[in-house]
Amino acid sequence: MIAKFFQSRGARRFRRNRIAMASLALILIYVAIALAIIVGDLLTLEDTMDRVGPANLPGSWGSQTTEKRFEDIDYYLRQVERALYRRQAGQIIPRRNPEEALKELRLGSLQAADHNPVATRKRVDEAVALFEELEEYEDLDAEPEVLPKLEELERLVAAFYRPAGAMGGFSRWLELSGGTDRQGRSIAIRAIYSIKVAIQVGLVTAFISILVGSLLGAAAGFYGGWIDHLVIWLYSTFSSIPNLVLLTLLAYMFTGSIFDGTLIPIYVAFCMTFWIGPCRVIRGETLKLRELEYVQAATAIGFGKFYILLRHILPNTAHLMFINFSLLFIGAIKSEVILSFLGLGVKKGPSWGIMISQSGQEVINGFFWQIGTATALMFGLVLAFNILTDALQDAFDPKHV
Amino acid sequence: MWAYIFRRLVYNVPVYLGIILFVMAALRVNDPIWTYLGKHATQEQYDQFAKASGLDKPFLRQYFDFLSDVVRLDFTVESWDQPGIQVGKMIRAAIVPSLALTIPALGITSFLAICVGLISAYFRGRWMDQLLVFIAVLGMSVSFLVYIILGQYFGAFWLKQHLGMDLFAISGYPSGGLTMATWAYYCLLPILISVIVALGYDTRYYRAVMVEESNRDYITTARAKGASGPKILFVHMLKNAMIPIITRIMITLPFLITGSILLEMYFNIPGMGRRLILAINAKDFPVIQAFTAIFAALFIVTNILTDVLYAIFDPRVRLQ
Amino acid sequence: MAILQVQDLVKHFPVHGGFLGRVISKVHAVNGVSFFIEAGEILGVVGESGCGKSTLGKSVIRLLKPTSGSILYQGQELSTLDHQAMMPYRKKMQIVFQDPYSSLNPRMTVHAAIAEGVRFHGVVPDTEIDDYVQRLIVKVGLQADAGNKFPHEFSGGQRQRIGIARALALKPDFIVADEPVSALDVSIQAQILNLLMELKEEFNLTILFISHDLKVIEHFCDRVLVMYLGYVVEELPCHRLHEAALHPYTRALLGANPVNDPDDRRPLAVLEGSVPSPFDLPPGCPFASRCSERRDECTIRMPPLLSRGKQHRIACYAIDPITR
Amino acid sequence: MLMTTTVKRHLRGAAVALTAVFLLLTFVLPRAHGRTQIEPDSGERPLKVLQLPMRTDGPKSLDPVRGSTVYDNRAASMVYDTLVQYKYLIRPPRLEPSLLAEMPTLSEDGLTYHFVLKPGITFHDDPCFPGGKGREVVAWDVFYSWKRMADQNNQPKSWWLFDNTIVGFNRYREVQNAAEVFDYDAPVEGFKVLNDYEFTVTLTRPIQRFLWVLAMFQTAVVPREAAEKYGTRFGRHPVGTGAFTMAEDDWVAGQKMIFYKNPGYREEFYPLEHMPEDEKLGLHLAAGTRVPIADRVEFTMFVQDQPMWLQFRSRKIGYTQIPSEYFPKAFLRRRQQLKRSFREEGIVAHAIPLLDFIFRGFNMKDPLLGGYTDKQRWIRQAIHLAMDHYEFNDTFYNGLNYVYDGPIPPGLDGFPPDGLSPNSLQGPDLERARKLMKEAGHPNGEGLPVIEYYLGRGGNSAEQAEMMQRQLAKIGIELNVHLVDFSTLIEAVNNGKAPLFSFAWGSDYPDAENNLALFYGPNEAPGANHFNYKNPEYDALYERIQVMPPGPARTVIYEQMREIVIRDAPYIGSMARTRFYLVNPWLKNFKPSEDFYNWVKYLDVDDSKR
Amino acid sequence: MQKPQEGLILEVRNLTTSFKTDDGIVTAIDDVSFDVYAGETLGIVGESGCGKTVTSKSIMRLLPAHLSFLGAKSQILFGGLDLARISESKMRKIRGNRIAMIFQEPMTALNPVFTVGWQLDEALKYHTDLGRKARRKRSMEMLRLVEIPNAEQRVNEYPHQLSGGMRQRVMIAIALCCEPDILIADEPTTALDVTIQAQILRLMEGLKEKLSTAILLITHDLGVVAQVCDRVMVMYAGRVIESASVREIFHDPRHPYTKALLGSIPKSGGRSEDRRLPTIEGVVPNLRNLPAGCRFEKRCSLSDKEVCQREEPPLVTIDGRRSVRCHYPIQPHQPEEA
Repeated sequence: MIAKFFQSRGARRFRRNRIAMASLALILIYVAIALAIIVGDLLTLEDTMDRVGPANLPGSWGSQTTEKRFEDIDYYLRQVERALYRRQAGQIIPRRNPEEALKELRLGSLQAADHNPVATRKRVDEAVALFEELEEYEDLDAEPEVLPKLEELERLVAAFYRPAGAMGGFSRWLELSGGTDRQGRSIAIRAIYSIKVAIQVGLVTAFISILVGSLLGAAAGFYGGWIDHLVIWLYSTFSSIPNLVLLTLLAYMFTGSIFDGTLIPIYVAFCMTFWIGPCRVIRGETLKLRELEYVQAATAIGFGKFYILLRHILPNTAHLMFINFSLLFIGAIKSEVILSFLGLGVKKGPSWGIMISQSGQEVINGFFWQIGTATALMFGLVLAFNILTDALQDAFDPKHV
Repeated sequence: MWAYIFRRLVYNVPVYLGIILFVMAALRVNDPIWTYLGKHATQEQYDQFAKASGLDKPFLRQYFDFLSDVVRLDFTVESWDQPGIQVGKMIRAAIVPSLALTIPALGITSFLAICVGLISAYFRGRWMDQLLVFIAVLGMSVSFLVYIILGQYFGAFWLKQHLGMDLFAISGYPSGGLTMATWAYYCLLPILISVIVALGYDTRYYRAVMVEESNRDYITTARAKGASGPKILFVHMLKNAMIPIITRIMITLPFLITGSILLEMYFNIPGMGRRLILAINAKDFPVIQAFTAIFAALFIVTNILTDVLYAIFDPRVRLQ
Repeated sequence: MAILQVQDLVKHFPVHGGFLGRVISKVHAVNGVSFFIEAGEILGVVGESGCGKSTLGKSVIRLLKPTSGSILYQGQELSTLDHQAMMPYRKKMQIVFQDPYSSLNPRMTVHAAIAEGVRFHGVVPDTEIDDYVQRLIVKVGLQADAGNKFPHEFSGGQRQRIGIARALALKPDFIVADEPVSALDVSIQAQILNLLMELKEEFNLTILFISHDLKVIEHFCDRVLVMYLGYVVEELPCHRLHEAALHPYTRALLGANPVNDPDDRRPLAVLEGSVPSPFDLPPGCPFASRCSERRDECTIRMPPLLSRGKQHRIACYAIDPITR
Repeated sequence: MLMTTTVKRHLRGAAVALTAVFLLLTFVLPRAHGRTQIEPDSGERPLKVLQLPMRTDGPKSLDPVRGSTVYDNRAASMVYDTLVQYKYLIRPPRLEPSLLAEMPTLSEDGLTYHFVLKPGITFHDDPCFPGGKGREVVAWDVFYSWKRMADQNNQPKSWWLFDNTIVGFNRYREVQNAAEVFDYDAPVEGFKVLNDYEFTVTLTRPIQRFLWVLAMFQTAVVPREAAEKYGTRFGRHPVGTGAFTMAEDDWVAGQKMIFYKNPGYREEFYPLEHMPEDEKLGLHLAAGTRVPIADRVEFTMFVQDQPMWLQFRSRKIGYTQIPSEYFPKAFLRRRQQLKRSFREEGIVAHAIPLLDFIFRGFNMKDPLLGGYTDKQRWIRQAIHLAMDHYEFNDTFYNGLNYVYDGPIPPGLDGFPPDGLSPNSLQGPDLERARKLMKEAGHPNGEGLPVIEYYLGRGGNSAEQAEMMQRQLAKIGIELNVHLVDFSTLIEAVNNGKAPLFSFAWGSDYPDAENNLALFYGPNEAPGANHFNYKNPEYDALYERIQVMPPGPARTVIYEQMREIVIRDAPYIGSMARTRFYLVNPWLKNFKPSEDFYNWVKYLDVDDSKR
Repeated sequence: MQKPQEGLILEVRNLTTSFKTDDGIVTAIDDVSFDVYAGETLGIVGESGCGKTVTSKSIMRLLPAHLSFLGAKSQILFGGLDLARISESKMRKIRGNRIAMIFQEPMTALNPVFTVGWQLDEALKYHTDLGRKARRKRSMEMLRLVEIPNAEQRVNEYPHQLSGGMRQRVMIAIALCCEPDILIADEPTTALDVTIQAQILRLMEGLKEKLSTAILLITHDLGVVAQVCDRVMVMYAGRVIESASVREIFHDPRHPYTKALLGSIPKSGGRSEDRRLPTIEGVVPNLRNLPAGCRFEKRCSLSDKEVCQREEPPLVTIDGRRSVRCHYPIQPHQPEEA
């Protein structure tokens, strides 16, 4: 059926639309990344939770104040210090086996450059001395002699670390390309990992909603009678409750249940509202199709109603399913953001919604990296789907340009 | 005609019952009483409260009790979260702020979107149309929340901080009566943001409507009569497009009340949406239920109103 | 022997409305039509749009459930059969539709569309289906490779051939052809009419041929029923159409039909008056409002369809009773 | 079918009617809202108007017995007075008489308090009084107000304050609640009215917290006339003796509350006593000024931090608690000092350490994590040691929190020096944690199932949970996080469904006993002992301190109890928050406190600095 | 045979119209030329897709401007103007005024939300200086002219309240209200029942006489052509293949297609026994993929493989007044009158 579908005139018209094909390619890239994360361990949940550096580091090509640079250096330095010393009863005392601690020291793909505690301690002392010297200045941004000293300190501290592995340099660049969030986690990694969540949420909710919506819609339109009344009642009821309110209510229903921490509550909440769209459209289309002569011809041959529904009605609503699928996909991704803002979204791991709603507070501090990166990645996917939807509508449903 | 309206009302009764049934059931999935009672609560207090609020009764009993309240228009139940306030009063107080925000937003959006949709349909297939469609798609691809966050930052804070223009309030709502000036100061920014957000969707919708109309034979007839482009657009097409336009606006109308939840939350505007979300968060039962009842009624009234408006705008539609 | 005998067939469509959507009126699509078809005969049904001819055709093969009346097919009463009991007759009675675009499922190949029913009814053993379908495809004049194509790859005339093949695939005895050529251009129309004629001869079919085009009916059919607003007003053999037709409506139809001869320019017969609404038919003859020979009784009672010689029946008070 | 003109006219009529109904529903009905604002007649002095924030969607009720949240108290403190109050400028907090003429005196046996009211204190003018004129407060009003806490009809949330405290009060509560009508005139053995101004209260045993309780707004004095006239609406129509009044319509729920100066407020003056450091901010200058100073106080509620911050920066509100997200914007983090640009604007910062006990609790009845054997204890201790509170502190609290050992918050008796106990379990000490895990039989977490971790939704709790997951993963412990709303959290804790949960306890009064009660066996869930901790030794000590007066002897027992709890580790802790306030230059006399709320009356405005 | 009357009013020369489609440019009509004289009825006949409607819409310039274009050599000369080249605003003054048009589907061609009167009035408003009352009067006159009973009532009704025949009358009234020189009727009766068709045809005939308007009648129904046209132009696959007076076309067709087409219509009256119709086998060539030679070659029974496949025949004028596009036109039954 699908192979045949691709030979249809609509599909050919679609294939000729270059921007749409580019969008499709972009979507496939996103899907590939999501698959690579789900199946191939491209990124793990731990990667998104790892600290890669100081908090609120701007992205690769961002600039920052001297004060912030100093704070960042402070962070890097403290990590090394911590591997060498520990607090006990108010005292700072050297660790018993600092080699282990140095081996364990990681900041994302960075690791300690030197596992020799003696040499490291010596250099740490040197750095701390310079650090304390700089700390004396009240306003680092204002004093001109600060900069060379700070650069010197940065060099000293940078020497403590080296990127791990063959791809280390690239990994480090990628980690920092979008900056870091409040917890010092890589924004880029989190935003990329969020692709998985978005694709999962989008695919599952769109798929289930289409399935349920189409079946109900087709059954209602085709059989009529009490089935039709029931389906109409169901969707009138659900659509009369404001979407967001319904989502909130449903999300609340699930909190504390065994599904906590999974995406299932989100799937259910979305599907509860999303099936209405396709259901209405498919019902309308079915009402139209069932009067068509080929359906009557099938009746004349003697086929049962269910067979006709399955073989003659549903396949001919495929284009609407495609279009609705694409619409719902967008809807799911965008609703996830809102739900996350209300604290009801994804519970485990990052998502664009979580990133955007968290960034609301950073924006006011002039830190746009988190909102920017998350929005950019989300924008790419949603735009691609929007264009795809348009193209699908153009190709298959020329009436509704 | 009146028989028709009455019949529609009767038809909508099951829907109405369904909405209330669903919301009431959803609210009871998790036990709401502990929230209300707070950190020093005891089982004894719990039982006492359950009894006082009627939550210990069988669900169906609660359902019919509530329905009877609704039928008697009795919204004198007090809020749990704000003891001492009757839910009816609470809802009434939230209506004006909601409408001050949403009616202008709907008006401006619809007006702009219809104009842009007309222009786009008129230039269908040419660069102008493609540009407008592309902008609409771009605009639709960014999350509402991003608009709000950046809109508030740049529209209010940045303007004031860097250009010294105190045009818009950062958040809040005038405590006294609403005047033109206070309205503009407090509500205009959220309105603008919601217009920008909604414009993409509405433009595309109205464009599709207009394109569909522009393909109709009567347009060719009008051109064959010698009608000019604008005449066709604003006279022939627009009047025919009134049905989908009315549908769109009327469908939006009941949702106006709750539609701007995010804006109201972010801008601290005490409208219905914010009230409702706060109530949901606080599991403020009486308020959520009353909201649902009123909203559903409004929904049904607008549905019927839509049909009546159809009959006015489209001579082909007869109510029977 | 008559293969099909229809008695007093009535089909009303309810119209819902009023308080709580009860039935407020009915569309009187077919009002007590009786006729018969001999095996191997082509019976034409002619009439203007909305006269109920399509409803009649669909009711006869039970695509629609008749409101009342009897349909005797090879001695079997069909009007009361349920879905299962109807099954053997589905195979024997098929239909060809008017619209070559909506009559084929756009998602099914030609082969699949034809084979579907063959497999369902077990017309031939499963292993022979492919061959059987292929033979049919060639038989209706399509190219041999047509089976793997989709409907949109064909022109209107070709699609109509597919529709005919689908109907014939079940080896039916009886076919309702519901305006099979109305949507086609004249040159294609001739092709299809010829094809139908050939197939009729070859498969010994009986055809109920519905059309609004009197010329096509006259050319193609043996006998014709003239319908007006759900009633048969006249029935007569086609070869005597011009000289024997007596009913004012039949005459008007004949007169309004433009003749393909510029030398034969005559003022086209024009009917005055308006067509009554099928929602509330007035009592009496439905044509009375436009009839030039209307009499008082016409508006009171529908005239009965009375025989007027061999194979000729007519329902009109104005026709001289002596000649009946 | 023809549509006749009449039909059309009908249609139009119907549409108009329906539209009218719709508009009526939406526009006309809400007209009741909004009242004309009172402006003083005196045109001479400009009105002193204070705009202050409230970081919540607002209080729920101003009825003292119903309120339980900080915000309820804060708003109630505007309109009500308690018998005693905290001294405004003195730290650590000390009590002074408010409605009383002098501090109450205690009898020899330590059981009977003798109170004397200031004469001439009147309630706000209100229609509930004859002639609308507020009447004088008498001793009887105090008992009436307290009895309201026993009346279940009021849905009081604070009965625990008086539970088992006053002779005969518990019995009175039982009898009256069981009776048809709750009789406020029925006597309570421990309450004695001597005359209009003098009364005594007899306690069941010497209870140290009693005077602290009298400074809490749950015990504020309310007039019977108002409480009875307004019923449940009383919570929105407060009538008290406080420095400010509020009309019902001036409270837009979730939005705004406007208070007006109480013109009939008793003679009270800005305090003469102050701390030395107050002079730097000029807080001593207003000494002796008649309070309240402001004519009108407007509270704006903020649910989001961003708008509050922006409002503060636009100088629209007088002060703000600085949300942690904005801390780096205003503070040089490394020096914990306000940035120069802010200082130049005239903004002043205050740091207030809170009596906070932020912890993660174990359910001691849990078969895995609970229990009192060594192995069970080691697992808990290992978890404790693996947690890096400093990273939490750095990330979420800008390093401003106080990480300490034990359940007693800093600043109270029993707090260990430097916050470090000899048995400290402060992490991160992965070495020790791993060793303990090994000894407990779960090297590297082997054999331990996933731990279900419950915490309240909101704020950055999701992020905090992620950090905790990451930290515990280092010793091989896996958490399954349940972010739930408060009701579900309480329910899960009370049913013992949550083996590990996050909680915070803010002290109700500045005494460690309040916190130590959390581990008292008889208080087990659904009581305040959410841990279901039960240790006979501990319980015995607790019962002892309840009747002990403050002093070194009691402090020693506090320390003993602290160490018992640290050893048994029914919780992972602890942190106390420090709250930073930024004050705009136009707000004068502001010295924030988190322990008491009735300081608004001391505030002044300098409009020239707006 | 009727002689073409004096007074050439429309001259179409080399009209070529192409469309931009997804599959590239498709030329729908190719090099179409014809004349229209005052007071005559010119029929354009052909099967669906042959370019009849495109021809009429090209003359009216009603095709979407951004999707279609006329060939460089195309000329539509009307009243001293070349309609192919004048501005849109000038064209607007001609449309509905001097050239008017009626369409196949009277239901959809009328604007459903305006009254009949309004729609009549609109045309008058654009093209006349009449005042409101005068326009109203004129509207009523027009409705009466097209024999609409109860014009006073009908004028306030909406299209859906009228029957199909009535709607087409209204369309005609709108088209004729400015007394155009040419009325283009694009399949005006196809959607109507025969009895109604007869009414409309008779009406048009009568009006032509009364108003001496030239009619360009586009139809696929040869019966209609035979009954009302003076001259006929036969089109096939975007080309004019034959053009002659109506009698010549019916009695003496020269192009094999014309002849075959006439033959394939079931004859009224005398019916042959075997009931087989002469047919044209095959299908119309796709406009996207036209053969190099004669477009009818594949279906032609007389075609010469060589010449006909190789080159397309030119439109040749015979006898000075009729023309045919065929390499091997059918020889006349009777010798021409010298």
